[in-house]
Amino acid sequence: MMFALTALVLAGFAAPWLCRAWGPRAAGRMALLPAALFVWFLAQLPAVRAGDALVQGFAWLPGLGFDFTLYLDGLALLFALLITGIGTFVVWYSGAYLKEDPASHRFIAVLFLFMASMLGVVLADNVIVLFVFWELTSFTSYLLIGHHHEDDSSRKSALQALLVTGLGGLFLLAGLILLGLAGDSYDLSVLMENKALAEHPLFPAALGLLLVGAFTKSAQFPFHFWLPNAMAAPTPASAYLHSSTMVKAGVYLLARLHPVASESALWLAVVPVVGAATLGIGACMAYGQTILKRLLAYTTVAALGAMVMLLGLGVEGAAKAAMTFLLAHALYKASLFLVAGIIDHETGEKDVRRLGGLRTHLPWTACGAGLAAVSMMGVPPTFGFLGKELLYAAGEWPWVFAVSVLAGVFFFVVAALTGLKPFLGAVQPTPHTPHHEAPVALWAGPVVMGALGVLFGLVAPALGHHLIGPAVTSVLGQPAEVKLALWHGWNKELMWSLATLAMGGAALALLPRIRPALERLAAVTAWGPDRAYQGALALLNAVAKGQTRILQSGSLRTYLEITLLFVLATGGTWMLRSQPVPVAHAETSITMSDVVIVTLILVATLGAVFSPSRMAAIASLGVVGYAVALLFVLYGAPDLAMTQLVIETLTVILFVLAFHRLPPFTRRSSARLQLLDILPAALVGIFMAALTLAANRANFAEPISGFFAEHSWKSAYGKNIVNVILVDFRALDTLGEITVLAVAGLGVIALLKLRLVGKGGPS
Amino acid sequence: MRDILTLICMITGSLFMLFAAVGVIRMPDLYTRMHAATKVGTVGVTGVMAAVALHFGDLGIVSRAILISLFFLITAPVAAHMIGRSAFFAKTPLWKKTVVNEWPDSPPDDTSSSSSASSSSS
Amino acid sequence: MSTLILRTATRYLVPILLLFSIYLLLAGHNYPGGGFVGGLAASAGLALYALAFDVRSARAMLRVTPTTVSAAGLLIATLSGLPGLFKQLPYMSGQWIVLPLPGFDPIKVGTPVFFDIGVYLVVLGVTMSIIFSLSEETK
Amino acid sequence: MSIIVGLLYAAGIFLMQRRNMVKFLIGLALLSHGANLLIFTAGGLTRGHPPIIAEDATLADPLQADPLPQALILTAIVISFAVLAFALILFLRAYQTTKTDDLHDLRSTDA
Amino acid sequence: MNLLLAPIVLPLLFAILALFALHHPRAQRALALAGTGLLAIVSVALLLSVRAGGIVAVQVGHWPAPFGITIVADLFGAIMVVLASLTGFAIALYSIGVHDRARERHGYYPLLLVLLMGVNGAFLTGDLFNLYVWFEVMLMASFVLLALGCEKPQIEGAVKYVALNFFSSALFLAAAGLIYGVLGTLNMADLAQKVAAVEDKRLLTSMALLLLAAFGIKAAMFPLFFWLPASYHTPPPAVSALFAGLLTKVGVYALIRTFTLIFPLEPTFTQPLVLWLAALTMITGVLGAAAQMEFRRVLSFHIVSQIGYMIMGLALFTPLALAGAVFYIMHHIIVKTNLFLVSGVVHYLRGTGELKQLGGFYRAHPWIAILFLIPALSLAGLPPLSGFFAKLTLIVAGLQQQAYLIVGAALGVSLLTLFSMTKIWGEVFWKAAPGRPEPDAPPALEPARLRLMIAAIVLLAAITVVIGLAAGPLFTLAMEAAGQLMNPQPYIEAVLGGAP
Amino acid sequence: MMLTSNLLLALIWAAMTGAVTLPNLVVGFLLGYLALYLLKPLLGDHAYFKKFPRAISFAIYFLKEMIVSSARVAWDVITPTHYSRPGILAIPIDAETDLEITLLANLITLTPGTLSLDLSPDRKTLYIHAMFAADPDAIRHDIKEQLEKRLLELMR
Amino acid sequence: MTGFIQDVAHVMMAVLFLAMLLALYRVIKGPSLPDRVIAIDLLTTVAVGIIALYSIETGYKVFLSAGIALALLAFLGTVALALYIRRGGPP
Ligand code: NA
Ligand code: NA
Repeated sequence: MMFALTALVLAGFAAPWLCRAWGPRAAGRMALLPAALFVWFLAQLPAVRAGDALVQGFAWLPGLGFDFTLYLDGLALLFALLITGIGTFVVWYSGAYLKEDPASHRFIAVLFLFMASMLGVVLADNVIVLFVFWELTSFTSYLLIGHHHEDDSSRKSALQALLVTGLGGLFLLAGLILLGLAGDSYDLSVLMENKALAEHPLFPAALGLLLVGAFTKSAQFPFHFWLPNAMAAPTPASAYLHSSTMVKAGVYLLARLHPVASESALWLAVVPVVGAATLGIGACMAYGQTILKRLLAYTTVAALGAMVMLLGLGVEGAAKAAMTFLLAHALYKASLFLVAGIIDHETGEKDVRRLGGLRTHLPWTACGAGLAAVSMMGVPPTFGFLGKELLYAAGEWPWVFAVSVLAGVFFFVVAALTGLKPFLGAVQPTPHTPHHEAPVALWAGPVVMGALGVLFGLVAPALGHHLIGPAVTSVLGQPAEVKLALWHGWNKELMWSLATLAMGGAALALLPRIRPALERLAAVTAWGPDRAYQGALALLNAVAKGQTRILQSGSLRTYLEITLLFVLATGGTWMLRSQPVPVAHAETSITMSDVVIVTLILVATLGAVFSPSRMAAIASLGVVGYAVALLFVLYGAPDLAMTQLVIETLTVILFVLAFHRLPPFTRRSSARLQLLDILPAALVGIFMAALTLAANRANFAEPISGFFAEHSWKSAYGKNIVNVILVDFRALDTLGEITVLAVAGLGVIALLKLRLVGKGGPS
Repeated sequence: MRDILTLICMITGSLFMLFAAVGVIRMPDLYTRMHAATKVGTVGVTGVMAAVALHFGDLGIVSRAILISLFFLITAPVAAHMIGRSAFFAKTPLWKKTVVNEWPDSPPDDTSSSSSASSSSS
Repeated sequence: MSTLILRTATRYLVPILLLFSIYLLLAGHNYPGGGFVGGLAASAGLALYALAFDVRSARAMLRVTPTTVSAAGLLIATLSGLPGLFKQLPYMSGQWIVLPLPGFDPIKVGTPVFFDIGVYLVVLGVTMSIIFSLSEETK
Repeated sequence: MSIIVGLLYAAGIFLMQRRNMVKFLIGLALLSHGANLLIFTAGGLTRGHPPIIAEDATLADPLQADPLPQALILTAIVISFAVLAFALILFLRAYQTTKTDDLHDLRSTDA
Repeated sequence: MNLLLAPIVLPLLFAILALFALHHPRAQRALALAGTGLLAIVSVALLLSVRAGGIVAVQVGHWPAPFGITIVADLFGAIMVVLASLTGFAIALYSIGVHDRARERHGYYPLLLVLLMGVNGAFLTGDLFNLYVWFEVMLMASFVLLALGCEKPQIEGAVKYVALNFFSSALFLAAAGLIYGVLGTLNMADLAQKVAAVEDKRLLTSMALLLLAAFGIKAAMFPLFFWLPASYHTPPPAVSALFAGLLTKVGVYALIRTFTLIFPLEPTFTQPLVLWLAALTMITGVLGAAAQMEFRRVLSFHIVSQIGYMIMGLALFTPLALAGAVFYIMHHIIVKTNLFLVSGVVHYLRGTGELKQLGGFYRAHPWIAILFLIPALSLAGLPPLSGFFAKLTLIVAGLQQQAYLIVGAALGVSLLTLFSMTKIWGEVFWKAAPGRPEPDAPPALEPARLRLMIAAIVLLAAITVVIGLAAGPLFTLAMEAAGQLMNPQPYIEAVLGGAP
Repeated sequence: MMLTSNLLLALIWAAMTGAVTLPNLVVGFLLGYLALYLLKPLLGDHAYFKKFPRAISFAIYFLKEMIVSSARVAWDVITPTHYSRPGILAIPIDAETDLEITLLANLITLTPGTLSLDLSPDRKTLYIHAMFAADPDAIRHDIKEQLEKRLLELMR
Repeated sequence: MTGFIQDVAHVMMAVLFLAMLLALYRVIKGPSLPDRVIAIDLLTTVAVGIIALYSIETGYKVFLSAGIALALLAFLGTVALALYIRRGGPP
């Protein structure tokens, strides 16, 4: 399995070169890889059926308990076969379909990566491995949907798909981890054997999150809207992603969780309802569509809803129906999508109403389309018929049954519209008229898959035993035997199945008449989730802009004030809350000189603050500096005093030198604003003063400076202890400091001498 | 004896500086204030330095005291000259009782600095 | 605008300032002073020179660019930490040589002294860069 | 002493809230003074005993001021001088480039 | 043993040499490349030796701790040094490609090297005040680099950057002074012991909160980040990239170091506070980015957002969470630097960073597109790139601690990050190039220069991929580093020499 | 030159006696002066020996003037009424070299009631501010005849 | 006697501080820039005096170095300010 993933990834990376090397034949040759993998997976069938799941893995993030483990059981195998099988045709098809596209090699590359991701999802045993591949499918599908990236709507659709599935991915991740925490293992195979898991208090939350993840991926209501929009992708991508594989990842996940989760109340309450709702909505929306691909997309939504609904019922019959329907749907839907692509490719027409009579020019295509359509319509003896029968059989509740029948009718109509109508009847004029059949690369897929759709109906018992059975076993978490047969006698299901065909025919006939009503319905649904998505984006934009306008206002003053408030709100309130601010001033006895210097600093500071003349302000600043130096003298710090004096003088000189290039003070802030500004300033001042006082009084430990006094002369040969600290005990500080100085010097020179003109950024 | 001299120097020096400060407050215009600040201040600081020299009496201190005094004696007049000159150019008003002003009205050019253009002329 | 009187006085003052700065540098290990103040005093001298005369002559007096001075200082300071390494001691371990001088106390020369010289030069160089380039800046 | 620290901080911050560049810079300078005095005070104040070993002694006077905060402040003084000098020139340049000394007008690079 | 100071002294020496060679651009470039390259080698060697032999410490000047300054490397510190050095090397390479003669003549490379020295010093020092000094070294160099060239936006950005960072430094300085005042020591290990011995920690907490604010500003934490989006997009791209990768992380490093070693977070007040700040940082940052339409502005706001994740790792305060933070930092430094480098290439090629005016890069330069996608998707946390593992670890840790709110925030923010990255992708790469060519578009880069720039990007992208692929071993490393952080006793013993 | 020799002798004396203290240096200086004076015939008739006493007397004169002038200003400061009648005067000077002019200007500043403000561009006139300028010519005379003359004697 | 000298020094310091306050008044009040400059000049002169007296009071000679530094630098500051006035002064 590991090699399968590796090979696909490598093929993806190699695709651009291979395409260049092999030219137009590249895709055909590269399609052999998935084909070979298909064969390999097919070869695993006997073992898997026998109950020997294939396990592979290696240690990955041991500290977190995540190992890279893969696990191939019946469910995984069914999906793997779909992925590689349909993948083969899609790759082949793509080569021909995108022959004229200069970026086709990129498309094929991403297609392979997508294939690898999808395969990874279904093979993953470890939840994180599952998530990794899950996200990769989202992203690769983003690239595929956005293949025509110079088109605005294409980009928008791609983004929408990414965001919706990405959102789901987040829920999924949280859910998977919670599940792991609840079950004390991150391996699905272990978790799903742990029946007690459902009782864990974390389980409902985990399940809820996982369901959201699954629903977004599988386009369940209310996240269904992205899927039709994703039709912006080139047709092969649509066929592959949106019919047969990626969107089924959600279904896969539900199936995977089924053994443990299907018992829980949440599951039973939510999953079938959501599935049914999706089915209904997908069906209604589809009726209003005339664009071939969109029509198919809505039926996909509906079909996914059906599968989800079935799995949500939590019973064996439904599980069987789900798996069978899944297989059938994959086959016919892939075919129909590919056919739609051929039609578009050959005629340039997308509207189903303007298509007809193509059977003459496109016989093979018509053949594939017809086969797929009959399967989709559920005409016996196709596999689609079987799927529908099981669907009807699974409906234990009347409402499920009703919904299922409606779905059947709906599928019939759509199949007729997409698979039959373009080929039957009179030839209609299209933008360009096909003169000959499309290349085999294009029609091979539809024909083979359509044929299989019919064939599988004929070999249903064997299929049920070998393929569906093991899958259902996995879904149920216990051995299950699936007996598929075309003929069960004249039972209720058969009756309804036939009735469905009749109703379908009627609906088809009535369609042109009810279409306007349905289109109106579509207008109503325009207010639905898609709107919500747009609204969310707009809201995000508005919130972002508003927040940025408020926070990142550009005003240095505001920035500073917020910062001050932060300091006050954390440190300040903490201090107020936790201890009385000492008020007594007991640093040392206050002398007259202290009083005078304090007065000096006070007056000079006020002068510096309020002086209307900048020279007076600078002069006052100088006085403050000199007074501080005097304080240093008084308190036994001659070195400091000297440094302070020199620095202060230099500062004043610098200011003075700079001044005649700067304008004089002008009053900018109103008196009120100034008064307002005093408050935070004063509060911070008080806070710092209180802290200083507290620090001055408190001593939790003896200072280390005794060492300096002792060793300054003895070991460092200096009597000026401050200097010895600077050049010896803590010389590294000083080294850093002179580096700062040197850099500042460099900076000043650069600022003064280097002026580049430019509008910002590189020049 | 030395102590008494010290005391005298110290007290007169300090008082002179005080007077200088009072002068800076009280004198009517800039130029008269400069008289107070420059002369009286310098004498004051020299006196205090003399006191320091006398008090400690060792070479290092005496030489430093002399150095400081000398420095003040050199710099104070130069500083006063610089300020006075600039003040004149800045048109700082004279006291109303000023009796005579022989300074030409047009500021003299600094042509004497022919060899070395001053830093500000750039 | 400088004057003759200022220039003349400066001629006599600058040597005093420079001498004083060197005194501060060398005495700094035992008395107040050290590389910082020393360097700053020296720059004060050069700044005065630049004010009284002009920046060009002050630059000429310094002979090398201020940046070179500070780079040299930085280099000396950085290198002064290395000798200890040869004795398997950590970076910046002080190494001292005692030079006996007949008749006087022996002179102790150590790497911290060189470090201080480095500091002196950096301070000098940087202050000069700032003052020179700011004064040269045309209005 | 702590009152002065508070005062210097308050004054510095008040000035930094002004829109004029020069006022802002003066604020920076006052704030640095405040920080230096804060270290000085927090480390404990000792009057009149500099941390210098007497000429005839080999050990320091036990009464002496704590030398370490002094060394720290010295470093801090020099660093804040470097920053202040740079900031001054930067603001000068800002004025020359933007033709305003109003910090409130310098908001083109924000969102 | 001597290796420990090399990450500090080596760049300084090269910086000095480059200063002497200020007017010889070739020599400067050679020195820069050699200096950063050597630095990278040395730091990797240091990391390996710490991994093998445990925490190492050097008492600078041979003065015993806590009296002198101790330089100490635990795994976290050593990892940070390696990252800084690698980033530095890439930036040097890129800058040589940029070939900006004017800036080179005014000390660009020495500044770069000094910045690295400051950053490394901050990562390795064991002394609180020395940390302040290294912060200043780093900041001063960054001030100059930011303003170098004096273009108008540069200057405007620099004004805010300088102003707010100065304030932060003042707070840090005050806090260091206060802490010395009450505890009488600056050595961080010694402080840890002495703080632990204090019963009534209320006063100390006030001081610790000052440090929180100071480092919070440097780290661009909410609500202290304003300087970053105002300035990071203004200097030349290589400088932006360097800042984006390293500077805020030094703040984060300091936060982590302080609040694990000296003032371990307390569940009563500081821990919930920091947790809230982390969440708000993430959210406001990413929303800020959502509102931007300029390449580097978007990226700048994302730095803020991602700082939130790192702080989240600290705030959860479990070994796993810290490992997550460490891993996040490892990943982020490389990735963020690289994104800015890519933005630079775009800028140099088209002369603008406005998303509206860009486009067509996917068609014209598919390689640049891929080189953008790797870091961009990694940033958004797309598996299996490096960012995913970082986020994963944090989310697992958060869920383990039942911190559901912050996990929710973290997940939501990662979606919005993806949104931003796809916005850039859509506008710059996917969208068709706007019809009218820029009237004053700069000439296309010479291929040789572009190749050097791309080489730097490829190097970092390769590291990103390797971090993703080798997530297991690197995660183990992060776990070990986190273990050391959560149990500081070995650190204290290494510094103080096993003193009780 | 001579001064240097003399100072050197003082230092040698101090070194010989092994005590570099101020009194010792003063003694050394005086002894050195004496020695040099004795050697005068050998060294040639040097102005140094004439100038040294003059310098001493000038210094004493100057100190006295300075203190007196300061006292006068101080008196004017502390008494409630201002006696001063200030004015700006132009003084023609004979001093020529930079040093002479500077010294003169400085001395004027430090002596009674006068303050040098500026030098005319042609270096011939010094503008001074006088506190008591009721009789400008008297001040001019004082400066020229007392101060400048003594100074120039000393300098030339 | 030495004790007495120190006491007197202390008192004289008070006198000088008073002088400082007076000078400061002029610094703040102005009115013209040169007025402020001479006031600052005097302020530094007084400060040198204070430092000198303080070294007498405490007996520590080392403070005198600060006095020298101040003396040397005050001049520089004054000259710079004076030159500034000349260059145009306060516009
Ligand atoms: Na205390
Ligand atoms: Na204390």
